Amino acid sequence: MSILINKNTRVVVQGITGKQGSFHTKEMMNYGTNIVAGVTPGRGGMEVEGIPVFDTVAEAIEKQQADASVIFVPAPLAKEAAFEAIGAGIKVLVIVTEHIPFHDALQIVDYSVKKNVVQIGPNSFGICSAGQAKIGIPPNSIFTPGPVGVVSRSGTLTYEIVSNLSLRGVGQTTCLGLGGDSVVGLSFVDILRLFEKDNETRAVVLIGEIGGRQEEEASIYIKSMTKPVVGYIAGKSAPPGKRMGHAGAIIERGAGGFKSKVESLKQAGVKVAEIPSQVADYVADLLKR
Amino acid sequence: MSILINKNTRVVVQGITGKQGSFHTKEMMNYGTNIVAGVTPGRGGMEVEGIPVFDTVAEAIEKQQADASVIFVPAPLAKEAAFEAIGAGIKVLVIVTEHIPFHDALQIVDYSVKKNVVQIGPNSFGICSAGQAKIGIPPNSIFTPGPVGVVSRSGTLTYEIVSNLSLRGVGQTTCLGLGGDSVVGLSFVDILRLFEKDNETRAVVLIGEIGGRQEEEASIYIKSMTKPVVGYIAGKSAPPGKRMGHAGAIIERGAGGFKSKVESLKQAGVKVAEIPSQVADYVADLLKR
Amino acid sequence: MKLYEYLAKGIFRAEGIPLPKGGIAQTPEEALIIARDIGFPIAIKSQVLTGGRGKAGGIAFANNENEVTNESTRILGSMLKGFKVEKVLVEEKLTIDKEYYVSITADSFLKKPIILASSQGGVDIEDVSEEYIVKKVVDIDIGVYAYLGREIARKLGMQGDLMNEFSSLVIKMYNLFRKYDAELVEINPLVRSGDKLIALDARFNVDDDALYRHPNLPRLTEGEEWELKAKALGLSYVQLDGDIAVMANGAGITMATLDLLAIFGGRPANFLDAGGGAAVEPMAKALSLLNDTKPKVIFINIFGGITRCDDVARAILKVKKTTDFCAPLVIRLTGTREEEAITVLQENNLSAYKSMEEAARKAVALAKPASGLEGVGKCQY
Amino acid sequence: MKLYEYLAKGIFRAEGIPLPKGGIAQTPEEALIIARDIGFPIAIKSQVLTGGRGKAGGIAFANNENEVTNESTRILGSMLKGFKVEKVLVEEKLTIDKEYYVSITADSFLKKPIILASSQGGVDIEDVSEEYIVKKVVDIDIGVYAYLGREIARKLGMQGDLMNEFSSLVIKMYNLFRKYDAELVEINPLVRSGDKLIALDARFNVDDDALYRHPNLPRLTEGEEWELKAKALGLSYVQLDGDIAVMANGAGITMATLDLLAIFGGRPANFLDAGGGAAVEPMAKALSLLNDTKPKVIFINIFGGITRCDDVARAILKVKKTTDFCAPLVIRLTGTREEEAITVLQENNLSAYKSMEEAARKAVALAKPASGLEGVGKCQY
Repeated sequence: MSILINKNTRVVVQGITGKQGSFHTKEMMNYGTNIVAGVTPGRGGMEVEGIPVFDTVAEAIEKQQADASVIFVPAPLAKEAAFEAIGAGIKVLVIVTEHIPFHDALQIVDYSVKKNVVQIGPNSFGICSAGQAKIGIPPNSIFTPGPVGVVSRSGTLTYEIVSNLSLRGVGQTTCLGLGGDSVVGLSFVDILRLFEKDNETRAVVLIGEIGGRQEEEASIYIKSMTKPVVGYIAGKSAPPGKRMGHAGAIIERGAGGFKSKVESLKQAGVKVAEIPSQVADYVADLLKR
Repeated sequence: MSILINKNTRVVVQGITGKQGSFHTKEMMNYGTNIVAGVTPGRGGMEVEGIPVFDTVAEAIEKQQADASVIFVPAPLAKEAAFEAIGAGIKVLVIVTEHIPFHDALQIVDYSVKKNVVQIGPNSFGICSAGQAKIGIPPNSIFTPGPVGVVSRSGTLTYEIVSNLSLRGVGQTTCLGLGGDSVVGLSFVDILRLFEKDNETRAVVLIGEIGGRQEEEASIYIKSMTKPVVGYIAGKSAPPGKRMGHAGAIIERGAGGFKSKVESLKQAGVKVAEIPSQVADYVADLLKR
Repeated sequence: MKLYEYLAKGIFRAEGIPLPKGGIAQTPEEALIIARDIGFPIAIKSQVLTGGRGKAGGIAFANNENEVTNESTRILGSMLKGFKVEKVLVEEKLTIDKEYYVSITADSFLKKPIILASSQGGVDIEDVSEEYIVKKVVDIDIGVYAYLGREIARKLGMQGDLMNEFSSLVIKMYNLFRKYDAELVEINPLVRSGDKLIALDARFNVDDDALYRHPNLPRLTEGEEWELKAKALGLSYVQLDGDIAVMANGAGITMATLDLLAIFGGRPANFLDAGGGAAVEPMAKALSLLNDTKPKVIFINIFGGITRCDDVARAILKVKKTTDFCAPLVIRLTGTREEEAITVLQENNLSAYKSMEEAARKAVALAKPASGLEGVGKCQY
Repeated sequence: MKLYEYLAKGIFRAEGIPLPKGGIAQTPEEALIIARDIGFPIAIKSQVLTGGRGKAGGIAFANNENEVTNESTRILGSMLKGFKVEKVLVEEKLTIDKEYYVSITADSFLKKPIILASSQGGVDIEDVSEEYIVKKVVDIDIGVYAYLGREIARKLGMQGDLMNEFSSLVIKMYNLFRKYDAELVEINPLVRSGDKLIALDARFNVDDDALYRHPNLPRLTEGEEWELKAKALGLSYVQLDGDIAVMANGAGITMATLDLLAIFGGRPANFLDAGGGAAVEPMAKALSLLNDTKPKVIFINIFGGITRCDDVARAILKVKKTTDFCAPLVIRLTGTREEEAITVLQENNLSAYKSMEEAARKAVALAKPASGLEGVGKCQY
């Protein structure tokens, strides 16, 4: 089992003819993802890695029944690409592109909500249902199928932790990156709900960071969850007013600090790891019970 | 029973200090409508017919728990008034104002759908749940409580037909005017669904006219209804390309003609009256069975 | 409000929509100057607000200066489908490789803007079968981006540069649709001439209710005589070809009144909605207008709701005092202040029906030549 | 990107937001000219990109020409919270009847623009208790209309004309928020002076990712030395006050690395995210920059995913060839092409840790004065 995507998910790659797009198309295919189409305006009729390229997402849906899309197009064109996917009827949309103006993201999110689209990102590593399908850019090698759901705001830190989990023999149902920007499609709560409902998921790892208040909001929901949650929050040593790489990782105007997040999670019964490698320890412990 | 509004509906009148607004506030109160507030920017603190006036709809909701609103403000300000009501959390919105640019109506409808607001009009006579409450402008004298739901695109023609029904002793659950403009919030189908579900409604009267295709779309739904429908379509003698008073009443580009509407309805089992007075005859017959 | 082709094209040009070279002429001399400037062959298109100009002889072609003079002389000042041709648009005559259709309007059932396109251009869209029509609904809070245009272009069989050109054209059309509160933005035919897409014709209708937002748009001055007069009075009026003048209160009931007259064998002369809740003064003006159209019968059908029947009665008497009615009045009044109205009418030797059907039958009977009642009115025909 | 108060006010003024009279001065002479033009009393405000200017002595008032000269001479060229004051804004000193706060930003949880306002103006919004803060979420496809402003004004206790003035102000602020891709549009305090609302201060932050859409906006040239250098290289860098320089790949793991060092008792000198999938060249540049900051230890923490560990090793060697590392390197490498990387490093007498924790402990140990290892690097402090 898994959430949101599985081996039957039919994926279109927007920006497939670009460097990133073509590289990750191959990687996703290597993982077993059912890539059915690519879209690059003006390149209809081409093939990339044996995958047919179309001029529009609507054509990719019409001819290849795509139901998910991943966006690799450059930031200035990403809003239009997202609108195209949402408008054409894509159900799961992953936006990998970084540096999309957040005013564009506000509009993308709004349209996604209106059209009931699960929109992941911008600036997300994507989503991987272990052993089934990967939409996005995380390394294929780190995932192992198993009972843990992982949801995170960052990329490499998540790879580090998932890798630890796999090395300890703790596999994953689905791992999902919400995206590091200040405005992204989903929040922790949305994904926690799905993991709570998913039969195969027995525990959840939540990897948060400073900035915003979604960890605090997640804590409220976690109180009602039946499944255990292990957390890690990055940014303990970050000074206020500074953007720590991610556009969303900033303590400003008294909000978004480390302490409030950790305390909220702890109050909700989350076991919060102090250093990344503890996460796998905690999860392994929990699953033994 | 009734649909959408009843004697407990708490109504705010937007534009209450205007000539139309104050006149119809009194008329609605005379009918028994629970008018709880008026709104005119800059007139907060006034009273009209004993009803407190506020500067904003949000204040009317906060202080008087209003859940429905009726708009009497002039056309150039109507879009903003509608946005205000929808944004503030009004659940049923009646727009009486005529001559609102339809591009504004497109936006109002879009926002209503997004916020799950039942938006009636623009250019609607409103809605009356007989014997309980009236939001809008139809004459109070014509309604009688009873088992017939009435839905229409026009005003006076509906009064004529409802009056006939009442004179024959055939009462109504709720009578609703969709509005005569080309773009309005609800279509026949939306209201037919509600009448079909309403326990007290035993038969439905549909008063259509030339223009658009909502009678044809309604016919598709009517096929699945358990309750009998009597119809009347105005505009049999209207020439194509001419707007017959209502912005929405025009046969153009081969669509919106009388014949197509009558035939669709008949195919759906609707008894279609040729002249207005037949409607009451047909309904009375149906209810006798 | 409909705009003349040349005005629509002026708006199109400002938005960057590709058009044939051309200019507007009011005399054959002007037409010749423009034609010389463009070079031959040229098209001469009469500027009237009606479709089917080609079939009616309102469009001509010219291969030399003589032909320009002859054709523009023939067309200018002529009557075309009831309209006098005051101006012609003189345009280059393009080589046409393919004709398309594209329009933007609002779909009243979906309540959203809709783009219609077809690869069967050059004919009325209602004559094109559904399978050849591409429809794309627009989310009004998103608008039109290139992908939507590409998607339509693809379905029209366009590729590559043509696809992009079409896409950019549709974005421009949508911009105009929104910017000018348009009811209809239509290009038919949109032609491919070589590797270019060019708008050969242009239709642009603007929402009357939104004209106040567009003070710079020209105002329509062409139309049927009585329709223009009614418009000036702020009345909703449509000229028909019968002999029973009709006034009712409300669009629906006015339509129903016309239908009833027709069903009973009569011929309504007009649609005139006096509006709900109209007062004495505007109603009197409406009645005077009807009287001026010199019908055989004047039929007044009022269901009094907000409209008070006694106000209607007073409006009738007001007109009667200053003008003789040139035709018999058939009055139907019911509802608010009905009794007061009847009293007022009776005091002035007028009567009213209570039933719409009875009144309509009477009006039809009075208008029938066989009724022996023709000439009852005092007007000359 | 943050804009100086005077630049923010320039943008506000163009939008019609009411401001105090004023002008910008780079010398006491210029300040005097502006002050004479305005009349006394005046305020002299140092233009630096930091809050709390008042408390730090960066804002002065003057009642006569002597005071203007004295105060502007004192402030101009002085250091304020680490920033040199190059310019002062000379403004009329208003009579303040009441101070409000109002700002527009995006709420990252709600994913919508949000307007915050308070009748407790003049202090930082984080110091105002929740009950005095009015929040209004904006639907981005609707925007801000007068009613939203009126509703906020009501909650701030405003009525009548003041309500309308506030409402129009909020609409203008929202227009700027959208037009300039702003992160923050803030007026604190917004003052009522008599019957007028005036923006006494102005903050305006623009989304760096959207700057390409605003070629006419000035570019920030003020900031910490290394942050500006890193920015020029396109790197995500934050200066901290420790002695262990850090480079990792990814924002989250870089933050986690800093946290780990701190937990183990170390003091990170910076945040530097080399990015996911960075190639040899940019990584070498990043490393050189770190070396230039003369830390006690350089800690490289790489989890190879898309980033190849052998590329990291090559980047290290590339720097080593041209520059001497001034501090010991602690390298942690794991993941893609880990073995190739280790081989490359060993060939050059370098080694790498596999575990992030072990490596962090080593880096902390090397930086500790008590470790007996200080001075291992070749740099002079």
